Amino acid sequence: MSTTKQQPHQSTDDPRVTLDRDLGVFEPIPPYPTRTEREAEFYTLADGEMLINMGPQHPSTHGVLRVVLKLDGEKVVDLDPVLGYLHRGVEKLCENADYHQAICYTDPLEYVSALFNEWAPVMAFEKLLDVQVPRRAEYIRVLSGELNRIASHALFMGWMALDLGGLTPILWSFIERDEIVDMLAALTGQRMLFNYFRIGGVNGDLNHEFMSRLGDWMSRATEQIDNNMGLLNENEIFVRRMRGLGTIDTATALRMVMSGPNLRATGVPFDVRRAHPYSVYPELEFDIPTRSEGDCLARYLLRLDEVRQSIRIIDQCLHQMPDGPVMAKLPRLLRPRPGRAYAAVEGPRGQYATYAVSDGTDQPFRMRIHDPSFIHLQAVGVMMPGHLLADTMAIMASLDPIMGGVDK
Amino acid sequence: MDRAFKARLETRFGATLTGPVRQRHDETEMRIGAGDVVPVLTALHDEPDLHFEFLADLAGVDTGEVMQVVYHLWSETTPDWLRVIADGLSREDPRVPSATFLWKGAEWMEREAYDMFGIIFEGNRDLRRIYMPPDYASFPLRKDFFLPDDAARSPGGGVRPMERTQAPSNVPTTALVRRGGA
Amino acid sequence: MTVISKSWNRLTLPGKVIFTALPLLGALTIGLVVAVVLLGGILVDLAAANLEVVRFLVAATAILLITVPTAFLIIYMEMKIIALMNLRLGPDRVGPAGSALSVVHGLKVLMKEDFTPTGADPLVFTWAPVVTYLASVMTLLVIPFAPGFFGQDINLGLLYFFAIGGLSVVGLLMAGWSSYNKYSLLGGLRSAAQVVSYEIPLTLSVVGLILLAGTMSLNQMVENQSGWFTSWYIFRQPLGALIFFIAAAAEANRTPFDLTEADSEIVAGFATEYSGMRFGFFFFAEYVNVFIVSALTVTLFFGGWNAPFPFPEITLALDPGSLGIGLLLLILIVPPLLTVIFAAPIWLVSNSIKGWQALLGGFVLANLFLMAVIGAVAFIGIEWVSGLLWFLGKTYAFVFLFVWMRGTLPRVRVDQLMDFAWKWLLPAALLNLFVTAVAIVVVS
Amino acid sequence: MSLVPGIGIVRGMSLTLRKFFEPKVTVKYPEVRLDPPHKFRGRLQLLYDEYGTLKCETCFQCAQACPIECIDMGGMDTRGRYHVHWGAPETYGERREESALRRSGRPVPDPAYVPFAAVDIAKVDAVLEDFDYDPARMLEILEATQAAYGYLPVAALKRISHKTGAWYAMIYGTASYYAHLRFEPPEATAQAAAVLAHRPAEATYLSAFDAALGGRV
Repeated sequence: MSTTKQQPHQSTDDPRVTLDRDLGVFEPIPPYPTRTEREAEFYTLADGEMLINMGPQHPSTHGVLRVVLKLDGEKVVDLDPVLGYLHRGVEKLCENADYHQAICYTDPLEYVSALFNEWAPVMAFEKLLDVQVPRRAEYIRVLSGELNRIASHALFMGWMALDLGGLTPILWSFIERDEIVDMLAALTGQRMLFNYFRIGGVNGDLNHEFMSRLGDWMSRATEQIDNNMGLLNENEIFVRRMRGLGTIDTATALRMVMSGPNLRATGVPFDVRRAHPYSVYPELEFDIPTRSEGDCLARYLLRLDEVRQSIRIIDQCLHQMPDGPVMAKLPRLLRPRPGRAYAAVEGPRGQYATYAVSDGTDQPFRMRIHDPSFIHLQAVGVMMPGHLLADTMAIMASLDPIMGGVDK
Repeated sequence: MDRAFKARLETRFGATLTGPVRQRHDETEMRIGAGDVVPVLTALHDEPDLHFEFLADLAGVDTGEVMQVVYHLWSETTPDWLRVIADGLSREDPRVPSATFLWKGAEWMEREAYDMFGIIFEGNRDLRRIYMPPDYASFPLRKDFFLPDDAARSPGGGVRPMERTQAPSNVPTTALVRRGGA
Repeated sequence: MTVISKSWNRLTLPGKVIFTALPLLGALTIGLVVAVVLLGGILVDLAAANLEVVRFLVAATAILLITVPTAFLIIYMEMKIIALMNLRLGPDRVGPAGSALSVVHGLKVLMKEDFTPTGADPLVFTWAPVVTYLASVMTLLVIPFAPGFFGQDINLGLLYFFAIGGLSVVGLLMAGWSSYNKYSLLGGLRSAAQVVSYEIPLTLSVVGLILLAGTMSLNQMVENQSGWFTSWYIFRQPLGALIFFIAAAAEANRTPFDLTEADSEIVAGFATEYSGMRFGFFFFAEYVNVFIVSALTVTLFFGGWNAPFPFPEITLALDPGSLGIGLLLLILIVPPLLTVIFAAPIWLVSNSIKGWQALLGGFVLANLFLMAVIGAVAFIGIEWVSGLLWFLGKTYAFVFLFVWMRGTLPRVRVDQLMDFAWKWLLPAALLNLFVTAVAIVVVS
Repeated sequence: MSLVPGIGIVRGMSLTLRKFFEPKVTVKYPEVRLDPPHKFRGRLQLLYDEYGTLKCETCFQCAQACPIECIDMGGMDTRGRYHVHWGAPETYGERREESALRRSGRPVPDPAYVPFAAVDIAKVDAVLEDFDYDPARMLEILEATQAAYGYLPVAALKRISHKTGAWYAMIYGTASYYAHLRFEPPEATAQAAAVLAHRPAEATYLSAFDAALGGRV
């Protein structure tokens, strides 16, 4: 194997690292010699600063994120997120699976909004295969996708409040999410990792159980959301904590290549559904809510607006749903001709994208998965310095990263 | 497909292109050499008639013969995704200038490409492993990667009995590289 | 000899324990009887001479003992009420409506490993929960539960309360420092900053009250508020009461001021490295604190054990002793009669209920009825029963309020907490004091 | 945020108090069980369609993925020629056949699976009639069956299981417990008894068995 030469260094697994100490107590950060300019800078402490290790076993780091914080008192000076605790090598797995199987692997990436993880690779493969997806299938995709977006945003709001110490909103959100998830279970057959989108369509048409649940939910959704959100939106403690927290301006947000609600909260109306339309979104009417503050409150309220737009889209989908098949005619074994395809969808967290390279066999030659959580977590490094330790998790939560997506 | 955009790209970057500008579906693709990444990306980002503000993706690719770095860009001046392929990086020592001078957010994507392919992004201040353990020695998404073999080369290999070498020693490495494609 | 050792070896472990304990207990009983017979007179004389000391000892023991059920009850309330507000059911498996769950929690905590981390200062680490727990328990000593039902009537009761209440922060600081954990340290320091800041508005908010009442004895203050509820101090010191309540919530580390154990920020604050019963002590202290703060709010501003309106004086001209043999007959006749009376409708209402089942139900109902009657008589006739009930009722209403707040509000940030204490509460408390003083001068 | 400070907090508190009295969403699980949706794919059981045929596609993905290899199954290969199976060949032969029939519409050969020999069911039916199909009298039923056939054929045991409602595994367990009940025809048993009686050397033993069973060892 040809590699660039790496400097030999002591392994973190080497028992001598921990055993060759006189004391029973040692400072575990950093466990290895620093290798880059930035790392050396981070792990050099000025007077009065200390490093504190947050996660991966911290009660509120969403999943298995580990952040090394450099604190001055309680003020965060700098931080270094450490990833890889949930790394499964999905891209490698997809390269060793055929095109149908690859979709299942992408499902559990962002387990909160699994449909969008399927959507991007499915679209990329359809481009590779030049498949025309039936319109009914596209409408069903949009319908279920928007439902999943609402479910994801509902969970976001609960988490946001939980990280600020509120115990109740998370459970109300879960109730809300559970209704939608049950609905999607009736449609797709699974509650969390739906595995519903297929290359060329969807797996199964709308059914009666789903439609009755959906109708029931739609009749009270807006009212219920408004009602429940009264708990937080007017709460002085909540608003005062969120306002001006983790502010990021438009230029920086673009430099950090943020997307989705986090970018729109800084005033950029960039939404893949409009910026680069796909599926049947051009036929649907909806607004792209933006806010100019770019702080946590803006991101929170923006998601609330998005939920309302999603309900609007679902309503239109139900009214415009065409008849027809839900699956294109495809051979069982897919062998796209050699080529490259890139497809992006607008998920609840931002732009999910897949870059697929085909070499003419039945397995993708290279499948790159672009995940918004990964990008947004990086922006934490820009937002957090200067804030207090208490706000780290609030800022993190306001970007809504899912560690399954971050670690791929 | 935006035919006019293809013509625009060809006139603007005619000298630096190493392959034809291709278009398929809603994507436009241009290939450049690794040395031209900085001027091309700067021009794409800054010039008002191009104005590619949004870096949609940055990916490393190992074709089996060469390494590539693939940038996907979005601009409001064209309905297409623009794919810029920095082609022809050697597999022995893949080096390409970093895009962090334009998009700070490319830093982690470059770290990921480094972690998975060993591509060195010159100018990235924080080019270290991001997913794999810091003492890991190989690059998993390369086409010549076997898991048991390469993990055992890491210093931690002796400690983890699960990953001891079971490499098929009689199989030449190159036989596992699939040909064709990109 | 061999016979004894053989039979000893044959015993199981409980048998060994019992066989050892029985003679010991016998000897102890005999010794005690002998001691009482020999020293009884002297002891009674001694106790009579030092009635205050005996009273104090009894009160201290009683108060130490009541903290445990109090904490259990409040923990259960917290679990259940927050669950109901969350649209969950909460505990519902252990005991009726899950009410024994907190007891089970307590047992679980007792059985867990007691763990001291490497690098901790074992002495300080061990004593920190004790200090915290004692500080909260000791404050209970001055709270008047009912007329004649208090630990100690100190004429500087309020001052004592603040002095001892401030002591708990020492325990938290000890815990935070000795744990050898940065989160613990942050939690300890946060609690120090918080308690010290809120001590000032807390104390200042009641100075107006002290001016008004002219005393610092809590008993005297409660006495002052007797009669109609309009004489409660909340109506004369509304601002003071509000400030007191907010500052007291901060003192007790309750939401929205529970920064010291903010789980989403600093894991569990000072208690991060604690486990087993040492953690249990912190946990108990926290909930006892909730009770104390509620009790003090009630005592100071809501009339303590006074009913909101004066009851019409009902004197029950019933002296059980005067009935003589009639009392015995009553005791013999009334319970079976009541049982039959209550059993009859149960038996009549359904064919499927057998006679003995109806009688059993009737017996239970009759007992409940008698208990209700006796309770009602005691409530009307005995002063401290009604006082205690009123006091506990009001106190648990405030406990409910605290739990309710916890179910609703997110927590504030450290700097906001400090801002609020120094920029809002302190000036408001001073204003309150000023207005009260001026009013007193003007009125008098 | 409204102009009056604290009004939002009061509103939130009133909202939680209202929820305090609202009906709860918790499902008390072991007592109350919700039905999964009709399309739910997470069931750990084989599903049948409205005609009673297996819905399993026999794709082997589940058996391949099963980490403890507890799934064994069978079906027919994609060209419709052979049975293919995953797991021990003697188990689930019937299910394999059913699955193969579903996919090809015809019986297909399976070298790994030899179905049990058919016997005259009337005899066992008569025995069951005598004993009133009572699973509690299983031992008597089995003895009578053995008296009727001379041994306990698998087909008869299946029939007993089907008619009495007792599990096949239970009947098999009962039958294998008692020494006087046998699963092989008496001639095979006699042969084995003769071999045992002679206690010859290993090679003779094997060859004797070989001869007795017609080259199947």
